[in-house]
Amino acid sequence: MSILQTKKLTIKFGGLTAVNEVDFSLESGHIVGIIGPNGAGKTTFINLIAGLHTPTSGSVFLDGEDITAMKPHKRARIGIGRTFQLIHPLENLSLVENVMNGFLFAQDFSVPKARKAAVLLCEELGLSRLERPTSQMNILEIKKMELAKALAVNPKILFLDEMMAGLNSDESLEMISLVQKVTRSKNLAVGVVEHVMGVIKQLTHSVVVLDGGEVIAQGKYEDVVKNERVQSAYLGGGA
Amino acid sequence: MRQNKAVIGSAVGFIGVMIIILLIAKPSALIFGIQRAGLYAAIALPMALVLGIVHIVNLAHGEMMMIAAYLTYSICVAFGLDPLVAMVPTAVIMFFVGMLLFRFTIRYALKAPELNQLILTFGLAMVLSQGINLLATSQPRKLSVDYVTSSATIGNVSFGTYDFIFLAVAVIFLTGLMLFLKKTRLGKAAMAVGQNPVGAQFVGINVISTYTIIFAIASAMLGIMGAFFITKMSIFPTVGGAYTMKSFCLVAMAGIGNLPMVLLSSLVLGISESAVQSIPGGTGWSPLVFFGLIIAVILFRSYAKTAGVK
Amino acid sequence: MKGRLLFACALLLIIAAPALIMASGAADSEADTIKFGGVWPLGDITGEQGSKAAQLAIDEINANGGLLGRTVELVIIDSEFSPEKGASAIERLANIDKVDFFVGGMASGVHLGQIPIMKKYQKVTMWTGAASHLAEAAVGPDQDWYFHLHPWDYNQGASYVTGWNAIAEKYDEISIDRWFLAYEEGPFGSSSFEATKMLFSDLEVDGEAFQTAAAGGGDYSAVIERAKKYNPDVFIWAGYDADALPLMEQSKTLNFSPALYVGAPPGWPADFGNSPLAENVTLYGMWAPAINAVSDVSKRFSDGYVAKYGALPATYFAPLGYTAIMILAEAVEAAGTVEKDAVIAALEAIKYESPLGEIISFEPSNVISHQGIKNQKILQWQNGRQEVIWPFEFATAEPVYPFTPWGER
Amino acid sequence: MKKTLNRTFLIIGVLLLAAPLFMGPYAQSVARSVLMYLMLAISWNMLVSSGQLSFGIAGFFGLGGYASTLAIVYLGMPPILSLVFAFILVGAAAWLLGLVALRLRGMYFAISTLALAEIFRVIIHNWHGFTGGPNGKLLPKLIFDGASVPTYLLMAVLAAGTIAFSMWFRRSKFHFAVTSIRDNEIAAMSTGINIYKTLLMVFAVTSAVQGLVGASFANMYGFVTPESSFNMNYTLLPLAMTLLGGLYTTWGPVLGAVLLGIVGEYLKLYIPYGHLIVYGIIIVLVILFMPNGIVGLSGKLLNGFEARKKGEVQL
Repeated sequence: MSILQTKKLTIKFGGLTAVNEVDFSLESGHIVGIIGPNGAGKTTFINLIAGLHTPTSGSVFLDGEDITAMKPHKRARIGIGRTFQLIHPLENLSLVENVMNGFLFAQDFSVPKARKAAVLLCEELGLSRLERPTSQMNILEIKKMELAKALAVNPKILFLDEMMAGLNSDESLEMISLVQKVTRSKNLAVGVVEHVMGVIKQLTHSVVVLDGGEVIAQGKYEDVVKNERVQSAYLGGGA
Repeated sequence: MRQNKAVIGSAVGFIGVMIIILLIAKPSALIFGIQRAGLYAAIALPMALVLGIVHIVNLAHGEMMMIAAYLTYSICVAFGLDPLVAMVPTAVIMFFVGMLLFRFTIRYALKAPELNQLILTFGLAMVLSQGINLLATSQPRKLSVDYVTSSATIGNVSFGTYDFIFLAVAVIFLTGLMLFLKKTRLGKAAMAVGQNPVGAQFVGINVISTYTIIFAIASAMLGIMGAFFITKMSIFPTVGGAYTMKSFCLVAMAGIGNLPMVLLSSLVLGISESAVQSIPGGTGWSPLVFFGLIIAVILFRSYAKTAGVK
Repeated sequence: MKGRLLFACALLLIIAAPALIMASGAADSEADTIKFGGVWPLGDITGEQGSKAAQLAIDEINANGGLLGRTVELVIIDSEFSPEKGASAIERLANIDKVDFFVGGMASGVHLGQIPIMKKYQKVTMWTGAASHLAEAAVGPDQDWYFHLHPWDYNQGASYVTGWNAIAEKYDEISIDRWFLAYEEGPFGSSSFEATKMLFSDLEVDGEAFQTAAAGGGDYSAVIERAKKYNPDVFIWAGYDADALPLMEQSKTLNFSPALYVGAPPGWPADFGNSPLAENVTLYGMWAPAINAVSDVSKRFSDGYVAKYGALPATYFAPLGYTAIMILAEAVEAAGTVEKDAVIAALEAIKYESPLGEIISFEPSNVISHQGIKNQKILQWQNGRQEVIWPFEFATAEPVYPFTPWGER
Repeated sequence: MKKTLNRTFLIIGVLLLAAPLFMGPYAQSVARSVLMYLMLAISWNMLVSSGQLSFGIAGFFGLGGYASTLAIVYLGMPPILSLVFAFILVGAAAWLLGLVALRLRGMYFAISTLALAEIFRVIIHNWHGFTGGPNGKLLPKLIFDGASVPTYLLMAVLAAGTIAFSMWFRRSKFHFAVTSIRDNEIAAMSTGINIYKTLLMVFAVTSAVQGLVGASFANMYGFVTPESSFNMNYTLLPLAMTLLGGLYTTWGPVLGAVLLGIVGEYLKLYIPYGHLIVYGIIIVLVILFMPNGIVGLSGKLLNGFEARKKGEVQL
C-alpha cells in the first residue's frame, strides 16, 4: 500500500505547465528515482509535495489523507522530509543546532532533548565535532548534515534532491550506503532526484521519468532506460 | 513582469481617476499636486538609482541635498550668482563629495549586512546636519529670486508656473538616467553590476569603481536638486531628514530598481496629498494618506507577486 | 564563550566607572560663587543665543564686582530638545553643580519633562520659554519658586486682541473684522488657532492648517488659496522661520495680498528684512534691535552682545536669557542673600527695566502666581528693519497700511 | 569554572544595576534613560534576529505612552496597572498589524513599520478630543510621585526582566526558529517551523515591550505629546546602540546603550555646542572599524575566532 500518492498533480506558472497531471506513489522501504532532463519539473514536483507551491489542480495524499492545501511546515510535522538541490545550511547555527531544528519543531522536543537526539542522529550518520559552524565543514559533511536535518523531522517519506552533486565517487558510495541504511532502518519511502545514472541504478528500486512536466515512463531502471521516449528526451529530441 | 504591468496599470488608472475628479471639483489641487509630485520625484530619483545599483539605502540622502543647497547658497552669496547658474559648480562639487564619501566610508560597509549601511549613513547624516548647524546655525536661509513667483491664470484658477520646473527636472532626470543606463557603456555596466555584482566582476567590470561613479552621479543630481530646492524652499540643517524619509518611501512604493515607477508613485502621492489638503481641515490627515497609500501599494504588490507561489 | 561574557562585563565596568566618578564626585564648588544653572537646546538658534546672552549677563555682573561681593557663574547644559535629556540636566544642576537658581528654557515639549524634577527641588526658577498652557497646568498652583517670563499661549492671544483693538481704534482706516489664520499643524500653530478663535469670537475668524517646512512641508498653495477666497482683513500665519519666505513667495505667486499680512513665527530666517517680499509684513515678537531707540537697557544689552559675539541677536530668546539672569541678580542684590524665601519676596516686589522695553514685575496668570511678561509686541518690517508699532509707548514707527500689493513693489 | 563565571557575571550585573541607587538622582536620571534605550534596543534586536528589520519602535513606544496615559486619565487606572495595560494593548495592536505586515520582507517590511508608526502619530495628533491633539496630555501625577529611587528601581526591574527574557529567548526554541528564518526561510519551513506564527509572536511581544517602555516614559515624565512620544530618535538610537554593541546577542544592545548613553551625556558637558557631531562621528567610526560591534570584536579578540563571518556570538 503506497504511503504517498499524487493524483493528476499539475502546476502552471503563467503559460508554462511545469508539472502536468502527474500520478505518482511511494511505498515504505522503497527508493524511487525521479529522473529527467534539465527543466523536466523534478524539483518543482518535490516542491509541490513539500508544499512550497500550491498546485493548479490535482491533489496530494499522505497515508490516504488529502494534504493538498496543507502548509509546508505542517507537512514537515506529519512526516515529509527533504533535502535541497541548492544546499541550505543555516549558517548562523552550528552543525548540531542545524540538526536540532527538526526535532524541535517537527517533533516538539524540548531544547535539551532535541540536542541529545540530534547528537545521536549525527553520530549515526558519522558526523563529528558537532559544535562547529557550518562554514568549517566539507561538502560531504554538509550533505550528511542535510540528510540529518531531513531525518530529524521523523519522516515517513524523504525526498533527496541531487544529494550526490559535488561528491567524488568514494563519497557518493558512502552516501549511497548511508541512504540505503536509513531507508531500511527507518522503513522510509524515499524519492531521489539524481543526474548520475550510476547512482540511480545502484540506489533505487524503481524510477519515474519526467519530461516537460509529464511522466513519460516508469518502472525498473533497466527497462526504463531502454524506452525510446526516454532516450529521445535525454538526447534532446523531445517526445 | 506581469505583476509589474498590473501595478503600473493600476497606478496610471488611479492617477487618471484622480485627475478627472479633481479637474471637475478642484482644478487647482490637481496643479499643486502635480507640482508637488515633481519635487518628490526629482529628489527620490537619485536615491532610487543608488538603491537599484549600489544596493545601499542612503539615510544621508536628504542631508546631501541639504549640503548642496548650502553650497549653492554660499556660491550665490559670495559671487552674486543666480542659483540656477550656481547649480553647475554645485553639481560638480557634489560629484566629488559623493565620490569621497563613497570611497572613504560607504565602500567599507558594502559587504556588511544592510543594517550596517543604514546605521553608517544615519551617522553620516548626523555629522552633516550637525556640522552645518555649527557652521551656519539653525536659522533658515533662503535665496529670493524673482522668476520663482511667476504665475498664470486659467479661468479662475491661478497657479505658479515656475513650480512646474520640478516636474521638468524629474522628467529630465528620468529620461537622462534611462538613456544613460540603456545606451552608454558605463550605464550598461552599471546595470549589469546592479543585477549581478559577482557576475559583472567575472566579465571584467570593476564593481567598486562602477559603484563609486553611480554614487557620485546621484550626488551630482542631488547637487542640481539642492540648487533648485533653495529657489523654492528655506534651508536649515535638519531640512533633509524629511526628504530622506519621503524618498525612501517613494522608492519602496515604486519597487527597487524601477526608476519610471518613482515618477508614477510621486504623482499618485502628490496628487492624493494635494486633494486631501484641498478639503478644509484635511491637512492634518494628509500624512495618513501618504503612508496609508504606501502600505497599500506595497501590500498589493506583495500579494500580486505571491499569487500562485507560496 | 564564558570568556567573552566576562570580557563584556569588564568592558561594561570600564565604561561605567568614569560615569560613577563623574556622577558621584560633586563638582568642586566654591562656596563663594553664586551659581545659575541654565538648560537650553543649544543646537537651536533660540537656545544658542539665549544661553550666550545669559553668559553675557554673567560676565557683566562679574565685571561690576559680582553679586553680594561674590562671583557669579553660569552652568549651561544642552537639552537637545529632548524631555529626558532636559530632565537629567536639571538633576545634574541640582545635585552635581549644586546651583542656586534654574534659568533658561525653550520648547514646551522639553519643559514638561523638567517640571516634575524642578518641583522636587523647588529652587527659584526663572524660565524664558515654554508657552503651552499645558506646561502651566503641569506646574500647578502654589509653586511660589516658579517664575515664568515668556507669556503663556493665552496671554499672547489676549495681547493680540488688545493690540489690534488699540491699533484699529487709533488708525481709522485699519479694519480688523475678518480674520484668517494659517497655522502649522503642530502644537504651536494649532493652539494659536484655538486661542484666536476663542479670543476673537465676536469677529469673523476662519483658518486652515499647513504642514510646516520645519517638518518636511512647505507647500502653502492650498491654504493660501482658501485664504484668498475668504478675503480676510487680517491674514495671520503661525508657523516657523523656515516657512517665512516660501510662504511670502507663494502668496505673491497666487497674488494674495491681504490688507494686513501678519507673521507670527518664533523667529525669522536670516536676512528676511533684505527680501523685497518682507516689506510691510506685520509680526509678533518681544524684541527687535529697533527697541534700542526707545530703551537704554536694550541698547546696552544689544551693544554688549554685538561686542561679545560679533552679531546682533536674531531671536528674542537672547534678551530673555539676559533678562532671566539680570532680574535674579537684582532680586538677590535687593534681598542681600541667596536664601530662597528672601529672593522670592524680592522678586515679588521687583520692577526690573528689561532690554525688552517693559518694566517687568510678577503677577498671577491663570494658574501660577508669578508670570512676568504678558504681552507680545506687534511689529512691522519696514525698510528691512523690525519696527515696533504696538504697544504705543515703545512704538518706533507708524504702521504702513494696507500691505503693499505685490504688483506695486 | 562555569559556575564561578556565571556568578561573577551576575554579581557585576546586579552591582551595575544597583550602583545608581547610591549615586544620587542625577545618576539615576541618566541611568533611567539608558535603561529605557536598553530595553528598546534589546527588544528590537530580538525581532531583527529573525531578519525582520522594524522601523516602528517609535510608533509602539508612543502608542504605549498614550495607552497608559489615557487609561490613567479616563479610567483612573493605577500607574502600575496602566503599564500592564499598555503592554497588552500594544502587543495586541502589533499582533493585528503583524497579520498583514509580516507578509512583507526586507525593506518592504521596514518601510511598512515606519509608515505604521507615522500613521499612529497622525491619528493621535488629529484626534483632538480624546488624545489632546498636538498639545498632548498631562498625567495627574508621576509614578511613585516622582520619587527618584523607586522610579529607578522600577526601571531596573523592567530592564532586568527584559534582559532575562532575552537570555531565555536566546536559549529557547525561539532562538532556533528566528535564526533559521533569518538564514533561510525555505529551509526553516522544511524543518517544521511555522514562520508566520513565529514572526507574529516575536513581533507582538517585542512591540509590547516597546509599548511598555513608552508607558513608563510617560509615567516618569508625566506627559505625552505626539512630537516627543513618536520621536524618530526612539527608532534610530536603539538601532545604533544595538549595532555598536553587537547584533543578535543579549549583551550587545546592553553594552551599546550603556556606552552611547553615557558618552552622549559626557560629550555635552565638554562640547556644549556641537557634541552631536562627535556622536555622529563615533557611530560612523564604529561601523567602519567594528562592523560586528563590540561583542563581536571582543569575541574575535578572545577566541581568535574568525570563522563565523557574521560575527555572531552566543552568550
